[in-house]
Order: sequence, then C-alpha cells, then structure tokens
Amino acid sequence: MMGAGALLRPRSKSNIGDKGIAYECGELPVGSAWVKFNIRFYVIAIVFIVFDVEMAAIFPPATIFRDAVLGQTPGLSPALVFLELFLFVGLLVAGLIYCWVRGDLEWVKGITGAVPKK
Amino acid sequence: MSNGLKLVLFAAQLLTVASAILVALHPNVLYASVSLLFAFLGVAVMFVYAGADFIAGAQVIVYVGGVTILILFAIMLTQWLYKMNLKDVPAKLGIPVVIVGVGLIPALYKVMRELAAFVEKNPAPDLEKFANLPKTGVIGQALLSNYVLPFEAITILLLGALVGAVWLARPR
Amino acid sequence: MVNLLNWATGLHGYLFIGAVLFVLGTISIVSRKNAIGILLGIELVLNAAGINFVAFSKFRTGSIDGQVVALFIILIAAAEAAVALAIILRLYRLRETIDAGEANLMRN
Amino acid sequence: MNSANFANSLQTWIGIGPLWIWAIVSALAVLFLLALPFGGFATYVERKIAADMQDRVGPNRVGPYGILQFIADAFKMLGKEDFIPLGCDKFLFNLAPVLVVMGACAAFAALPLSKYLIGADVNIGILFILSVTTLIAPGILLGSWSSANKWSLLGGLRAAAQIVSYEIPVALSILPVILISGSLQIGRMVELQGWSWTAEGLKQFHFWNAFHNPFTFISMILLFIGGLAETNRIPFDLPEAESELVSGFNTEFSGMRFGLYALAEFADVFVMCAIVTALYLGGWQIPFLNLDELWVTLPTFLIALIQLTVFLAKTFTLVFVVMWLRWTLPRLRVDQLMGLCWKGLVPIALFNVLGTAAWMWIFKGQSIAQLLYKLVSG
Repeated sequence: MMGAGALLRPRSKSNIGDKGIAYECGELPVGSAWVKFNIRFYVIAIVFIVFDVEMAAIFPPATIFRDAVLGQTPGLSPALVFLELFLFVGLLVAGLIYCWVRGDLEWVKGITGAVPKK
Repeated sequence: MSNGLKLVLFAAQLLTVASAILVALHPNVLYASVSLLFAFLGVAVMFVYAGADFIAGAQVIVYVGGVTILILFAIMLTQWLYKMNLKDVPAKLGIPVVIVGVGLIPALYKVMRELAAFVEKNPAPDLEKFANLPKTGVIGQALLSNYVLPFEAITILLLGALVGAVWLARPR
Repeated sequence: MVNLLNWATGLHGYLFIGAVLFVLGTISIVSRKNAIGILLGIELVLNAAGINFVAFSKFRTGSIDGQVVALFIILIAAAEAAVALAIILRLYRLRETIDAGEANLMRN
Repeated sequence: MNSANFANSLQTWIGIGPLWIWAIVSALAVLFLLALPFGGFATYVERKIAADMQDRVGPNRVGPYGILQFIADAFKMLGKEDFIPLGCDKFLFNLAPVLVVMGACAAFAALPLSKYLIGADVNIGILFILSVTTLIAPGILLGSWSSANKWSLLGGLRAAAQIVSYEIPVALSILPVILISGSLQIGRMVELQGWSWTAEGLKQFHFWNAFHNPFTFISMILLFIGGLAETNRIPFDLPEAESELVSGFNTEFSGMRFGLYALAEFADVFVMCAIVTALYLGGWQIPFLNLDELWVTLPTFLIALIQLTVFLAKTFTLVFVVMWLRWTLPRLRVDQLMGLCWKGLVPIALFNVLGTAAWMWIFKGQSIAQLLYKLVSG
C-alpha cells in the first residue's frame, strides 16, 4: 500500500520552512521532545508482565478441565485441576492485594488516598 | 513438509539470525531492542515448525507483548543519560570478545554436528504422530502429572518476583 | 538449494541457530556497558536454550518434556526480566546511571 | 497447525500448484476482501452514525447517501505527500504503522466466519489472536517515540500502558470459555454453542456461552469492556484525547501512514467484536435452530453463506454498539482508567474463572439451557 501511494502521489519537496517542525498547537516546540515521564507507567508494566506470564501458564491446565470433569481422561481427577486453578487465582489475588494495599495501583499518590504508611 | 513451507522456515531463521546480530552489535540500544522483537518473532515461527504451537503462542505473548514493552519503557525512561542517539559505548573488552565469540561458533558447530548425527541415527519411534498432535492439552496433562512440583514452584517464584520487583521499582 | 533447505530445517538448522543466538547473546552480555543491553543478551541466551529443548523434543524424543521445559524457560525469563528491570530502575534512581560498570556500591 | 483452511480448499478446488502459493493467496484474500474493505467502510458508517446522533446529514456527496466516501478517502490518502517531520527517527517512523497493521490484520486469519469459511482453524486459535494483537502495543509505542513530539510520546505511553493493562482482564475473560470448551480452537468453541431439539444431540451442544452460567454472562461484558479499552475507543480513548494531546500517538503521521493507523484501529474493533461474538454469542450459530437437523439437506455453500450472514450480523451489531457508545459516554481520567482495570475488572474476572470452574464441576459441564431442557422434558 505504501508502494501504491508512492506511485500515485505527486512529487513535492518536503521540509520547506517551518513545515517539518513538530506540531504542538502551533507554538514552536520548547525543549527536547523526549520528556521524562511518570514512573507509574513502569510499575504498571511490571505488574502486567507477571500477570501475563501467569496467564500463559494457566492456559494448558484450563484446556483439560472439561475432559477431566466429563471423565474422559482416565487418571485425572477434576479436583486436581480445580485445585490448580484455585491456587493460580489465589496467587494472583495475593499479588494483586499486595500491590493494592501498598498503593502501587494508584495513579496519583496522595490524591486518591491509600498512601503507604512508612 | 513441502519445499515452500521449508522456505518460509528458512526465511524465519535468517530473520532470527540477522536480528540477533543487530541485538548484539548495534550501538543504539533502542534499535537493538526493536531487533530483539523480530528475533523473538523468528524464534516463534521456528517453534511452530517444530510442532510446539502452544510454546510459540506463549513466546509471542510473553516476550513480544510483555518483555519488549518493559524494555522499551526502561529505555525511554533512562534515555536522557545517553543523549538523543542512545549510543551505548562498548566496554573495554568489546572487540576482543566479538572476535573470540565468532571464533567459538565453528567449535560449537562441530560438537553439534556429531550430536545431530547421533540423534538422526536413533530417532524415537512415533515422531510423526507426535508432531501433529495439538500440544496444549498434552502440556496441561504433563503440568498436572510429572511436573506438578516445578510448576507450583514457578508459580510461587512469579509471586515472589512480582512482590520483589514492585518493591524495588516503587517510587518513594 | 534444496540440500541447504533440508539442512536448515532439520535438527542441524535448529541447533545451529541455537548456537548462534547463544554466542551472540554472550557477546552482548560481555561487550555492552548499558545494563539494559546486557538484559537483551540474557534474553537471547534463554531463547537459544528454548530452541534446543524444543528441537530435541521434535527430532529425538517425541515426548512433551522438552516443550514443558521450554515453557518453564519462558516463564522464568519473564520473571527475571521484571526483576532485572526493577533493579535497573533502582540503580538509575540511586546513581543516575544505568552503566553496569558503575554499579559498585558494595565495593566502596 | 492443521485442519481445514482456505489454502487447502483452494488447492483441492483448483487442483494444481504447491500449497504455499495458495497459502499466500488466501492470506492476501483475507486482507483485501475482509480487513481493508471493512476498515474503509467502518469509517463511513462511523461518520454516518455520528451525524445521525447529532442530527446532521454526514457524508452525502460521493455516491448515493455518500456511500462511496470511503473509496474517495482511500484515494486521497494514497495521493497525499509522503511526509516525515524533522527530527524523526526515520526507520522506526516507517516501521511503526506496519507493525500495528500487521497485528490487527493477522488476527483476521483465525476468525471463524462460518463452519466452512475460516482462514486457518489452528488448534491454538484464540491464543494466536491474543498473541498477534500484542504487536500493536510496541508498534504504537515506537511510532510515538520516533515522531519527536511531546504529545505523541505521552499519547503513546498512555496507549501502551492501557493496552497492556487491559490485556489481563481480556485474557481472564476468555479463560471461562476455554474451561467450558476444553480447547483453544475457535471453530470448536463455536461448534459447541449450537442447539439441538433432540435429547441425544443436546448432550454436546450447550447453547451460547453467554448463557452457559451466570459467571460467563459477566465475563462477556468484561470482555467487551476490555476490548473497547484495547482498541482505544471511547470511553477509553485517552491516548488520542484531542482536547489534551492534539491527536495522541498519531499526531505527526499523515497521508498513508495515518491511513494505516486508522485502518488498524477499525480492523481491531472488528476483531474484538468478532471475538466476543464467536466466544460468547454463538458465532455463526443461529439461536434454537440446527441447520443439520432440517427436513432438507442444504448444500454446503448455502450453509456457509447463511452462517457468514449470521456471524456478520452479530458482529456488526456489536460494532454499532461501540460507535453508539462513542456519543453516549464521557472519557475517563487516567487514574480512573487504571483503577477500573486493576481494581474492578481483574478481581471480577478472577472471580468469574473460579465461578465457572465450580459450576462446571458441580453440574458436570452442563449449561443452564441443557439443565432447563432436562427439567422440562423430565
């Protein structure tokens, strides 16, 4: 599609005058575009990756739950799979509660409360 | 497997190696991590061809969707230490290490070739049947029978990693 | 050409790619000063190990064990990345650097 | 990777040529016959619905009721100058839209349009869709970084944080369906949601997953909310909040690159709605009617056509709801957004997983509909 566009569009000389400058509401940009950003993004990403990994780990046991319940897999009791699921959910809840209580899920500290006490 | 399919796998392997070379040698850390993303994708394609469909999916979800994002966040957070071009100056040992490393490949290859020759002489009986099996359920059963203990240990390890990492990263 | 394809898509090809990724990862670990760059190398090395496990499970044993171990590798690698990046972040905030060579707080 | 797919049937119909050529042909067909027209047409529908809700006329110049507007737009995009602003990282600036489009369009390959019409019914279907759509987050992040603009960077960071956060409730809301159907294969999941009027047939069909048990109904709503957030739609459109961030992560993108972003967004909306349809609303199944149990045997192509229509009707209803919500709900604040995800959706989704598992265990995997049928028929 980019190729088709290259064939169709008229040739023009880019970046004449102010055209190439980043658009910041018509003002000239001040300072570097790569600002320092809130460290919260990072903490959320760390919490996310652990949850994501747990998710990948629980998919295989989840797929055999139906067969275990219907008794189609000999030697595999549904109780075992259920226990596994329960442990999985329990660990996720434990992690979530830890982050919640310590205020890691708050975006703005001090406004919405739940600031950890030192 | 038809030659066309093999060609696709070969292209994925080339992509993997080329991206891995960029990861190791590109001076710009951001570009290195972007090529790491492509190396992950190439490895995922290799997994698919090795009959590991679920592992390939997990690879993409965990690495491309998780680790790469985390690394990009880290680079963007710390980039001002490295000015705009994100140049990473190689350590003092840099160039000798590269030479030794590349020299290591033939030695590794020799060991590997003997191993592969041995394996191809003694393959397991029903490889073909195994290759076409949907793996997710099989992995699930393995995780709940032979590998229960390691699996639980890893789940707890992940909880520990979460608590530790969040404690380290928490702004204070 | 067909010979090359057969070689590359067989066990040899998988092992070769695994070896190359391992070597490149090691190079990255040793030669980079940026701590994030070192982490990139570690991820490559772990992927190389995963390739070998999956390849042997397909070409040699014909059992699921190799793939389960590869799954474990992926899980542990992600946990390791989370902790490592948290440490890097801590280093960055304490010392305003992410140069692995300057992380020598314990030495002084 | 196996089972029926476009490539195989193309090869058997035409009878010649290696399989991989037909695989490429079918991939292109999915892209050009499905993803692109839908993406384009959705922009028209969106504008028309917006106009209706605001009591305006909307596009009405090109073709009857302005219906050809999106084709004109496409040519306009193609004809625009290929412009890269100063200070941009050129390579990443070019790469980012491609990654995003790749993530959104590859998912089309595994959507179950009908029993006989599915790009590739791979046995990790839903995992495949989940994993290719993760490409969108790095794409957006890299695009925003490379355009050397503060607003872009902020928008991109917000987008990435939002997309990855909401991936958790989305995956957790898919888990009950996996528990119920015992497979990751989407074709199988849809198949099980059928209906039969015979007691024998009803042993395997359990009607729509949304009504399997109370927990799955909540799961469906969670999946829909999570999907809205994943696709950056209102009320979760903080990454492109025009009153705060100009246009968010795509501020500096113009011409065809912007077109690719817009296309990817609409394709993503379609994919999310199609997932909700396939997983919870019965996919191509017609409620309380089993096409195999009719008094006549329908030809395969007719069945495929009917199922395609049913599937698209359900999906487009959901797409309409998405566009409707745009003019109904205000935008969330960023702290509310994260709070909703981690303190609202994730705990409820975890509860749903356990609840569904308990239901499965107690009732031996039977749904409400099956239990009711048993009760009524004695």
